[in-house]
Amino acid sequence: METELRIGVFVCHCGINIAGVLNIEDLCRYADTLPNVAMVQANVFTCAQKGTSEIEKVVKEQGLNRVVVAACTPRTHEPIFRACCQEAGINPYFFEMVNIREHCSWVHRHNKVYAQAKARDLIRMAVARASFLEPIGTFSSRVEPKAMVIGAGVAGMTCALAIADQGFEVILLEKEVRMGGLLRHLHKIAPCDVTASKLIGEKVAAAEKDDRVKCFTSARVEEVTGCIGNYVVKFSSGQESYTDKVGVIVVATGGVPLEPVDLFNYDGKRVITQSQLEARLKKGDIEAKSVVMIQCVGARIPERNYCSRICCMVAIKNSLHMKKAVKDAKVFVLFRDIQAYGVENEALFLKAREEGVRFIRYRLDNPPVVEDGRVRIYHPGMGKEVSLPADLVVLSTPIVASSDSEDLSKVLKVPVDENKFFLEAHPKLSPLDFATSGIYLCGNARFPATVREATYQALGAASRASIILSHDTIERVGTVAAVEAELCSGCFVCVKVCPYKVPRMNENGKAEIEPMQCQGCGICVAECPAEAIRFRYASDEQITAACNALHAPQEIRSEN
Amino acid sequence: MEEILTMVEEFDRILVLGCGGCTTVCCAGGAREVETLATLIRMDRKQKGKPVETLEAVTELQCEPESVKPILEKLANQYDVVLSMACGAGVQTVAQLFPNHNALPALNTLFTGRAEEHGVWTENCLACGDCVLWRTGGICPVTRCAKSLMNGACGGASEGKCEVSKDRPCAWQEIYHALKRLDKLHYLKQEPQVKDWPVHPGKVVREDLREGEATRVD
Amino acid sequence: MGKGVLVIGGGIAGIQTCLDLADQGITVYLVECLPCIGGKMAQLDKTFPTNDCSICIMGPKLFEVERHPKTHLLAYSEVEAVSGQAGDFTVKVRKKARYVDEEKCTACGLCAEKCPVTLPDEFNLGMSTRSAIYKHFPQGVPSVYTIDKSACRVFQGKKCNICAKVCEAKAVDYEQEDTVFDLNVGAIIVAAGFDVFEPSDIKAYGYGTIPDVITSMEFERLINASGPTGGHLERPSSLNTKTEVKQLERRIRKAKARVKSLEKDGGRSSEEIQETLERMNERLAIIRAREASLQEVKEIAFVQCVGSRDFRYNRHCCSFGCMHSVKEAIVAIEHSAELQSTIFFTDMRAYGKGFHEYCMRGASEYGIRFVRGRVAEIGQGDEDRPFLWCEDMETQEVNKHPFDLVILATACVPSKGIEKLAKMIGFELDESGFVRTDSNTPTSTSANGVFVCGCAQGPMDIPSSVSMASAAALMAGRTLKALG
Amino acid sequence: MSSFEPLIAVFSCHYCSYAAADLAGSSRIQYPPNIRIIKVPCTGRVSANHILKALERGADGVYVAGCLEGTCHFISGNYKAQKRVQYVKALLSEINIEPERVEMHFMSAAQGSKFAAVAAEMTDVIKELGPSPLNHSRY
Repeated sequence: METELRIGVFVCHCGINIAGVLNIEDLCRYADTLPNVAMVQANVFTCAQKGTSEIEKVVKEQGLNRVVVAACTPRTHEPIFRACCQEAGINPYFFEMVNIREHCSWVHRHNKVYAQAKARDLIRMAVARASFLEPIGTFSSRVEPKAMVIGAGVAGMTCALAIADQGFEVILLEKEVRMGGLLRHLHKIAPCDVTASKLIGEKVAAAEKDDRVKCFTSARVEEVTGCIGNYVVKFSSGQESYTDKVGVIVVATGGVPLEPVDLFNYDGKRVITQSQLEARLKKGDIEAKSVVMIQCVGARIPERNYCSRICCMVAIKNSLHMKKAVKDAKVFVLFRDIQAYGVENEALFLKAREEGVRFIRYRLDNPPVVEDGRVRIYHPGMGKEVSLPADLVVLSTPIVASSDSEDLSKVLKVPVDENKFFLEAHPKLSPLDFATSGIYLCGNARFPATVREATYQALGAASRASIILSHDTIERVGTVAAVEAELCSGCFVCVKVCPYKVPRMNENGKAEIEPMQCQGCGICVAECPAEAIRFRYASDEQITAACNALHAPQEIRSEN
Repeated sequence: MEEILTMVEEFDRILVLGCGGCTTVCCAGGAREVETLATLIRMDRKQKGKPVETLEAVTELQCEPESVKPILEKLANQYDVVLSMACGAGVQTVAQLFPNHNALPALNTLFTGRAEEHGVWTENCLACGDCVLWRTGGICPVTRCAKSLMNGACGGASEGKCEVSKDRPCAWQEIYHALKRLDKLHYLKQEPQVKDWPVHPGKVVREDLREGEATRVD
Repeated sequence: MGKGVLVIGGGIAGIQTCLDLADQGITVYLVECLPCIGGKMAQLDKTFPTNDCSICIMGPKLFEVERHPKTHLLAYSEVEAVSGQAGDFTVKVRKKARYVDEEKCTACGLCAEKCPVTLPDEFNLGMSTRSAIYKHFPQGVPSVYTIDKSACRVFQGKKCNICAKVCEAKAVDYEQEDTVFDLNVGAIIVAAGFDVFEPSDIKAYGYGTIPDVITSMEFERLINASGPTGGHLERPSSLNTKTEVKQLERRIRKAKARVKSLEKDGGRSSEEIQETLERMNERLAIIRAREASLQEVKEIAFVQCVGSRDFRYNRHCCSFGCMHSVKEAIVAIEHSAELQSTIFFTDMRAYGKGFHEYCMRGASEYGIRFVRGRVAEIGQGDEDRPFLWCEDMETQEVNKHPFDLVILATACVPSKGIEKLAKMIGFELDESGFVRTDSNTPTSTSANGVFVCGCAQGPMDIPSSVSMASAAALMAGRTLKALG
Repeated sequence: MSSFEPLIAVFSCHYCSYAAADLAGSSRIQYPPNIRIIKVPCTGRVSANHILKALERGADGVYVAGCLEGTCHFISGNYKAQKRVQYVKALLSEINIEPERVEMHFMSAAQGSKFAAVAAEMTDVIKELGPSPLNHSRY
């Protein structure tokens, strides 16, 4: 199958990061003595353009079929060298990287002798492992040009309409009887004072009118199988249940305001929540002369250790509407930290103070006390307790994850964080993707967000989804496990042990692993009693070779 | 492990022979366990300064001579002893086929079990030869009742647990609930039945499958 | 849909929107005025709330922008004129000459070593020096060197050519000219980012006069491994002392050499050189004494809302200042355990995912002290260590706090090129100078077919910029489909 | 025997402990140079045989470094690894090799200092135990 093994070893100086501690020439001389090594080369910066083009040139000239690079961490630089091997014409997985920077020169600066011995061992183990590397191809599968959006609040609908606009069919599921989410109950939206119902009404109408968007209300997702490009989703809407194939899924299930049960003796009549105040403002039946709002009710406390981002702005908006609705009404806002970030929010915060809304700070360990008709609070400015007249007390409660977010996370096999909000792939650089490819998220389901943020997160998620839908096939790298039927004794161990429930028993009693679904962890490979599962990416032979090369027989360990 | 080490003490070339059938399914004698045992023996002997050479192989089904013969013939003179990781039947098949190599059992075959969960197997069938599961709602009193009573509970159970041990449910109470569920409670009212225990070692002959002409039955 | 999309600005927002478009099969032209892309995020050491090393998580994306078949990376270039309308814009782009052939340059760095010119390095905010031929930052993409025309001796008429001689790849080419060309695109995305507020306007804070008062960006460079001190945290005042010692030593060596050469050829009058030599030696002794007495940084102060939420400068809040300071306090304490950080703030704005918990951990595990109060004035106390006057709004006391280092969390102001772009392309700015958008269509500017994302639209943290970048990519793609 | 420098094999998972080793490197935390890291996609990939093989081929100690409980990228890989390490410890004591030579450790990608601490601690433990009985021939 393969002609004779010809391994190329490239040892990197990495400026002085490696060369400052390790003797590179000695490593090269040593590497040259190792079995199957056809060529050794050192260069100052292997990862720079000069280094990679050098590798390409040498691989072609010397006809190398394996490449070992001794430099820094593969976690960041492996893709670069894999691409370079590909361009040089060999399979990108005929490449093994050994870390002699973070794992050797940087951490053993003080005893160079042992660091040198360790580097030689690490290179020997990498060369041994490289001799058993196997080619890995990619395989592609068809992409179903259809998306599913779960949750039809402002985020879900914006996303669904955006994907439909890109020319793809969308299935839009809504748990409630009517679409619209939180906005249906709200009065006005800051800062541009659009009436909420008008805004959401337009979106609902557009969604219903657009024939590419199929809306299902009182719907629930029953089961999701398959993977990116072809998810098979079983869902029910009312009594009927459906099964459909979609390429991508967007989670926009939103969140709900916390019901502040027995906090500041909340009774829903005289002590209400912001959303109840909005409902009254919407109906216009409000005549309270003096209103006291309390921020961070049930938020930024050890049990709920997050700031819900938008309740300050909701309070400020409502305080302005209170001022307009009731002539010379007195409005107090008792806060811990006002989250009026950015340009618009700060401007609105300023406007509220100009309109005479009084902001008083309180500390978590000395909260205000709500009594009949008044609220007592220690005023830091005056250094003593004051009592504020309160016909109405409004509690700003945080947005919490909707109750069924955890069940949905089990069905979709995607994680939720400790506050039950969905956990994105990377908090900074991929905030709209899940770690599982092909599933995206936006809006309050990820974390509380203003309408503006929910809108651009929804458009962003639509963009991420369109990347997949705009191609009719999707490539997957073959770093997955595969069962060798003749060795398999059909014992179901792999079926039981796989955390993703991927292996299935096929009709002739042998286990089978669907390449598209396998995550490549190798748990089944190590558990299978018949050792019948091949794992080219980290095969038993490779690991055993590394173990065998742990200690070179002729080199006595204790020389120092 | 101690036992095995003493067993193979005097041999220098050991063939560790796994079986691809039941002992693989219950993770006792598959290719992985063969490798583990072989490594452990080598490590132990190396410690004692008496290095040993180990050979590792796995038969498809060690209780089937046709599957054992080719392997053992191929490795004919490379081993002095066979350390078999099959069930008792497998060990004896090897012993019969290759009398001049003794076949040593690496496993103590316990029971024909049922996998309750991955890694947990329980004894449910004693191969008593006279199955009563049809009238006990699928619960076998022979193995699940401590005293293997055939006709009802002994009465010593408390809160549904057998007097023998707290975490062992009383088989007959389970049988009662099962039959109630299947509303076959009348089975309990049948007159007591005597168990027709078979003679050991049992042997089954299927003339229709055997070689040679059929013996005439007139 | 033949036409592509123009993205102006190579920060994290520009990079994300460019990648999203390219992955959808749309051709993208990314224009960045600096020699390398990466923007402000590339200057950060770590990012909150995960403490990932900023350039490590950004590196792969930089590579992808350069390598993606659908992207045309136009670094060190500027947009000069824009005409046409949505679906059919003609954009005049000037690609400034690097005087280095991008194809040949292997970024080996030999030229920079040999270049005699040294001038302040903008990437390290002037705290370290670079040569006339330089690479913007080590991991920069495109990884090629650039000659700074204003500093290079060749362009001042002197005969130098050292870098051309030294360069093995023969990549240096002094005759290279700016190239100007037109691009025909269907949509434009403005991702011009923001600028850091210049705090020297606030006389009371003494920035510029007191060496140990620095901005948070400068602090990021100080603790960064590829920064001026290689990541070792040092007070700028001790940095200056050390550089002063080095310079003096170099001048003394030169003077000694001249004295020797003068004596050798006939002992002409070398007295006055002798005198300057003595004076320099005395000066050196004094500074050496001061250098010996420098101690490690023990106490750090973070002053929040410098130039933000302030009628005199910028009314708006910079959105990430609080979190930025908490992160820097944590990273500083990770560098040296016995360090104490104090943050002077008005509102602790930790509103994002995981932010509040991050601050709580900062307080409990890292012992960060939070003092609620606006810092009034910063002065220089004994041993010219900075001190600051502040009223603690919890206890109403006004007192003086001495520190080793004071870090100003400066405001986020619109980038200086945004007005020019706005006039050129014809989109409106809001009264704070950021790009005006409507909250229903958050990425659409007032000009049709022109979109915005990232801090060009308003101060925001990295996750919001990235999400908005994807949104802008979608809107641009939609314009192309409809009109392109 | 003070000059005895143990050789310790470490099975590190790509997402957590390998990243922790990188962080220990980038923060320049020094630790004894006795460990040799073998990278695996997940500690769940490490089987009992791999650990035994490492010991047989000259390692004086072996430890498997997986993700913190509940944060394994592959959900339960680290629990599987822990179970297998316990199994190997039981096997080792049956052929009277000190079970302390094999250990399971958990750390997150952000715990560079913990990676270094574990490396140092394991080196001391193995130094205490002396060379592995399998390697007597070498001393």
